[in-house]
Amino acid sequence: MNVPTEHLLALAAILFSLGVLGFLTRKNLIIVLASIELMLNAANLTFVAGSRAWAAEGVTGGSPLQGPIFSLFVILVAAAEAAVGLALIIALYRLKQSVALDSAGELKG
Amino acid sequence: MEDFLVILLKVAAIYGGVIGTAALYTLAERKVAAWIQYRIGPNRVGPWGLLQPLADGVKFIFKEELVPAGANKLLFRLAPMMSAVPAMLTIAVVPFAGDMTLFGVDTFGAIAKIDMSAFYVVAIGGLGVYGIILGGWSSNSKYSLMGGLRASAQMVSYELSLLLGILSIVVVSGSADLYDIVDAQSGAIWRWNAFQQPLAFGLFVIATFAETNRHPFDFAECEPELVAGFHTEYSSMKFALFFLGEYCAMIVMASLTTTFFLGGFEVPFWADAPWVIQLAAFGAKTAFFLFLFLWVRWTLPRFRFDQLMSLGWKVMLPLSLLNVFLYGALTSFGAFGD
Amino acid sequence: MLSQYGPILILIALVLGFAAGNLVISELLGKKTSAIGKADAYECGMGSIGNARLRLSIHFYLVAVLFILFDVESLLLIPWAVSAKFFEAQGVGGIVFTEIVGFVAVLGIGLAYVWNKGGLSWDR
Amino acid sequence: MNAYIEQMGLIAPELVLTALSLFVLTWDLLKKGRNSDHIGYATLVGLAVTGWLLLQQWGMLGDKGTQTAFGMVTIDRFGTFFKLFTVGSMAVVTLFVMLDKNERKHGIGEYYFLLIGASIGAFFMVSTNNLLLLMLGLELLSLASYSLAGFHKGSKRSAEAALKYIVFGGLSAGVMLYGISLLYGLTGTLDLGLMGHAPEGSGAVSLATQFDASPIPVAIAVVLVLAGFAYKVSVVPFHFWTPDVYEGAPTPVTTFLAVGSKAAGFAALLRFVGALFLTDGVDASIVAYGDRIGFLLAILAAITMTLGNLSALRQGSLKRMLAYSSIAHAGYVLMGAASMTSEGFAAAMFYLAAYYCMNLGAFGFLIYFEGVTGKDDIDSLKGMGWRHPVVAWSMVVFLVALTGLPPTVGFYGKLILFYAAIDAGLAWLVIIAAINSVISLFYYFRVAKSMFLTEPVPQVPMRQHGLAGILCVLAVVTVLAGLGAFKDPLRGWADEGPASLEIYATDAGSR
Amino acid sequence: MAETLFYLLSIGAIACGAGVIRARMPLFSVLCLLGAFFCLSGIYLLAGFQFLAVTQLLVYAGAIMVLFLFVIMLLNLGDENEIARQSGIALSGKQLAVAGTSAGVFALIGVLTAGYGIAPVETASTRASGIDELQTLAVELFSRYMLPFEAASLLLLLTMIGVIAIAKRQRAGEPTHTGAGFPWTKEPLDEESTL
Repeated sequence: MNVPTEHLLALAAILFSLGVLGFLTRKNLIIVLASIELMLNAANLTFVAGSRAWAAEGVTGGSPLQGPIFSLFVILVAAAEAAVGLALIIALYRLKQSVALDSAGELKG
Repeated sequence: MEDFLVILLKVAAIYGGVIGTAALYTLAERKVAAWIQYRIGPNRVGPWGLLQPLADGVKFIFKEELVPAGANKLLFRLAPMMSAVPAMLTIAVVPFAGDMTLFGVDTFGAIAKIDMSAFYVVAIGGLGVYGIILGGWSSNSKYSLMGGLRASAQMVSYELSLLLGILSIVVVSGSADLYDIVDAQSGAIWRWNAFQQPLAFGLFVIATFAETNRHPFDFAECEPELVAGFHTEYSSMKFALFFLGEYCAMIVMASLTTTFFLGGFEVPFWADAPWVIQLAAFGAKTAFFLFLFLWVRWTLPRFRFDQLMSLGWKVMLPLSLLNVFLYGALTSFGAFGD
Repeated sequence: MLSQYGPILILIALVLGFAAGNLVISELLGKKTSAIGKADAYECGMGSIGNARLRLSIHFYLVAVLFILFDVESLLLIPWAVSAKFFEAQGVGGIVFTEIVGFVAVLGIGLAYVWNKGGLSWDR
Repeated sequence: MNAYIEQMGLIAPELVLTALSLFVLTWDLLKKGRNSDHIGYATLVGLAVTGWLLLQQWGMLGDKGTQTAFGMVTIDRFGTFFKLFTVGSMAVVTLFVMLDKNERKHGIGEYYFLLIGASIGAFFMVSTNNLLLLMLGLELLSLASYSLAGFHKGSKRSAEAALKYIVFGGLSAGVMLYGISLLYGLTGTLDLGLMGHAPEGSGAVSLATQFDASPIPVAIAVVLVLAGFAYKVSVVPFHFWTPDVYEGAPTPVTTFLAVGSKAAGFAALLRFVGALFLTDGVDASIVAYGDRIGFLLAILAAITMTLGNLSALRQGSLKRMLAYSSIAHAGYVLMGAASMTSEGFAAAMFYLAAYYCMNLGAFGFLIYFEGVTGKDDIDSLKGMGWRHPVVAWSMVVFLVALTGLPPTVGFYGKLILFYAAIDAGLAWLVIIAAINSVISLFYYFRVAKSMFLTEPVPQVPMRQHGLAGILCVLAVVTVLAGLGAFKDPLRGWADEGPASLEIYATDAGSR
Repeated sequence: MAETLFYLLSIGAIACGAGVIRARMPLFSVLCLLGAFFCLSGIYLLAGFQFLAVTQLLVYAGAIMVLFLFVIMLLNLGDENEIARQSGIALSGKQLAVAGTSAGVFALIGVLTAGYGIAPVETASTRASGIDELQTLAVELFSRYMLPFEAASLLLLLTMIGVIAIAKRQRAGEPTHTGAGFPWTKEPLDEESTL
């Protein structure tokens, strides 16, 4: 694939911006979590782009495959965060029958 | 150019072959059921009812499309595709035969030969769960939803055993390429993984039954409780696609079991058999598992759902982990060294 | 890379075409009629009560979470599984296997924990 | 093989903690939740062993840090300093959990397990120069914190707090990971030492080189990573989760979040900034750039402390007040980082040590107070001074320390922070900080006033002697640590920290 | 061919990403995210990272998204019920425009970021593909990255315990543990399993 690294990075940046935008504009918690996943994927893509570029340069930066390994762990972290986040959504839903976080309620001031 | 044509030919032949087998398999299902129950089975369309699947297909196409009120129209239409497509994509890496020469082009008996094919099948095959869960949800019917959720919970539970079973095979084969895995089992019959790793073999076969939602684990359908499970509301070709996907998945699972445990296309004690013979050997071994699916369905009673989940998590998962450990230790300390 | 995966692309095109084509043909050729109650969800011949957007057991969620965690675990085992023989040949099989044992044992404790908490028992 | 074991020996404290966490979980399984006190004692013993190992390590460490576990972990005085305080604060939090009757009804084994897991994460965070392990440590800490914040199953507040925490935590993780990925792309390494100074043949490009070539990407990457840290230590643009989460979470957990988690975040922040921008050992061309980052941090520090203090003024709830006060203190600590000198870093470390003592005490008082009255508003404090004099006087000590008045450690901590900032040319920041200290006097004093100067409201006289004892000890420590005999060694320890950081950076360069 | 595919997948990923944040129903948002994952998986493959591509499919598409779907089904959040985040920084109207603009600017800066100071990659990926990559990865993972690898298992365990502690409900007044579920204990756990 003869795609310049810039294009991979641009794609990652756009995805990241979309994630941030989704986080800022959406109220639905599921979509908010989905936006966060999008941001993590942007990070992964940047790692892949960087790793590919450095490999092509013949530079290993202390150890080869740092990028992909980091990406693996990012995926792991994403899985863990999604699991806990969704568990909290379920827990709150059970207590309130809705997952609207109080705006003016107990936790504000 | 010729390479490309050969590839095209292979894709068409393998895909067509699998779809054709799936169609025949629906007939076989009924024939075997009839045989087990002392009936005759379909025998009107064509000789011995052989054209029955064709007639079914034509009928499906001309049947009315029903979309239940309150269903999500888009997802309702997409779900059958999402169920069938992953099952059909997994056949891409199944090695049906060894090296061959077609029209002067050296090639091999699979659509693609990739390094991580053993995990490709799990990764792609695991996506079939979306069709089921979305089909169940979008129908807006209680039976569908229950069936869909149950089926997907079951599929994810047993996918672990499947994955761990594959891991233990990969450990002793030292490669995740299905061709290498088959190679490792060539030669004598006791080199088949079924004999080398009986525990993994048993677990894998059980997991394939659960993965394909087949009896005795067919909680996706579970007729007495859930009418027809996630495809209760489906009709015509959409229903047929679900059906086709399920049968394709069974064929893929049977071929994978063959590949992983019964030496794939290898003919025992005949390492360099011509590819036609290899294909035949592969067909025969796969046919055995395909028959097993039917045999079990018409012989054994169905589990209860909680029993199924308990089996998956409390028996299959620990055993699979232990099995990986056992063979991991053996390999790591040189028992399988060459 | 693409040469390896190219045929799969062809297959994807073929499969998608087949699946979509079947659906479209059937939509076009199937007859359309309508009648009262025809589009209702099936409920053993009774009129359906409420809609199907019901809430279900938390166990489905727990199963999915456990699946994720063990899936990730198996995933991290894949590099080892592929290279176990290589490590053995390099003479470090034992050390690497110890690492694997540590890794899986920790999760094994987790499994025992969940088991004890009834997270694996569907019947209650 | 022997080298292998030797390498593992250096991370023995981490290994002991991991073993402890697994032991606690297994014991809890076998005991089926009964005898929860025993699990608490076991935790304390484990923490004591860890602390002892850390002290041994401190004794063995030279000025230089050493790397172990294949370069993943850097054992140096900086890290060990924070590890010691993490263990100490963990022990106090464990005691709080054991003594807090409200926490008894929840699964106590998991409670301890998650707390220990969080401190393992903190250990990794403070003692690694590798961004991968840093990220994993951060996530260990964060995930444990999310679960702990939502630990009170029946409580809506707890669940809401945890949900808010994880949603914004997820955002910050995403932002930070994106920043790290950019940093990796820029330098080709994940090692902070190599990022700061990449010698020939190391296969990496130092950030300074990249900064000369393309300053904007470097700026973006660094700011994104800093944003992730800022979230963890609740510095202003990323602080808004703090009051809600602190209020909703179970109070011992709040204590941990305010003390252990925040200090670990600061440690990682200091290490990150130090490895990249601290003067010695880093490529010279980036030092000027480091000053700009320092200026950014200084502005953030000013805003943070002002906003925290002003918001704390309006709070009726003691818990929320302490939350805002902890935001303000984050601002103070940030002053040290903003000065971009070893002295500033040492001051920040010293202040964090002081912060450990006084905030543990303040939150301990909160737990006591909640146990007595079941409320957490300042008005309900009336008469505490007369009914629970020991506890109330301890609280006064903590309040004095938090305000930064002599003769407590808080005063001295602020003093050296101010000196370091002035030395770094941040006099304006010191003036703002001084004004802020005066502002904080008002709301801290309000608590004292409520306890002593108002008529007592009738309440059930209930005493928790254990908790009172701990508070006493903490109060004594808070005072003593501000006096010569104990202050100077602590100061000495803190001073050695940044030194080991810098030397490590040079060391990595020569590797 | 590969380049065309890359740009197609990129467009797909961006479209799906936009779908994630524009979808009215959370279900469609999640499905769009799934689509984005597929596209990214393809891109990883094209970039020469097979294992990452498989990981993306196996974990992201195969597991995490299933979890999202399960939660949507369980809480019945398909369409009408919005689970809203009202406080915090959810924006609307004019603020949205501002946020959009700033995000656009950010994307632009991101494109600028591409000026990496290293030569653009003109050659195809030089790495050896497939098993060799996986073996190198394994060597790295089990030597240099041994500690993160073990820490990962701790992270997973922590998640497991955390999720059980949060999501599994006990009835009030019951001891935290009964030994139910183990084969050698008789009494089943008496607790509500439904939401």
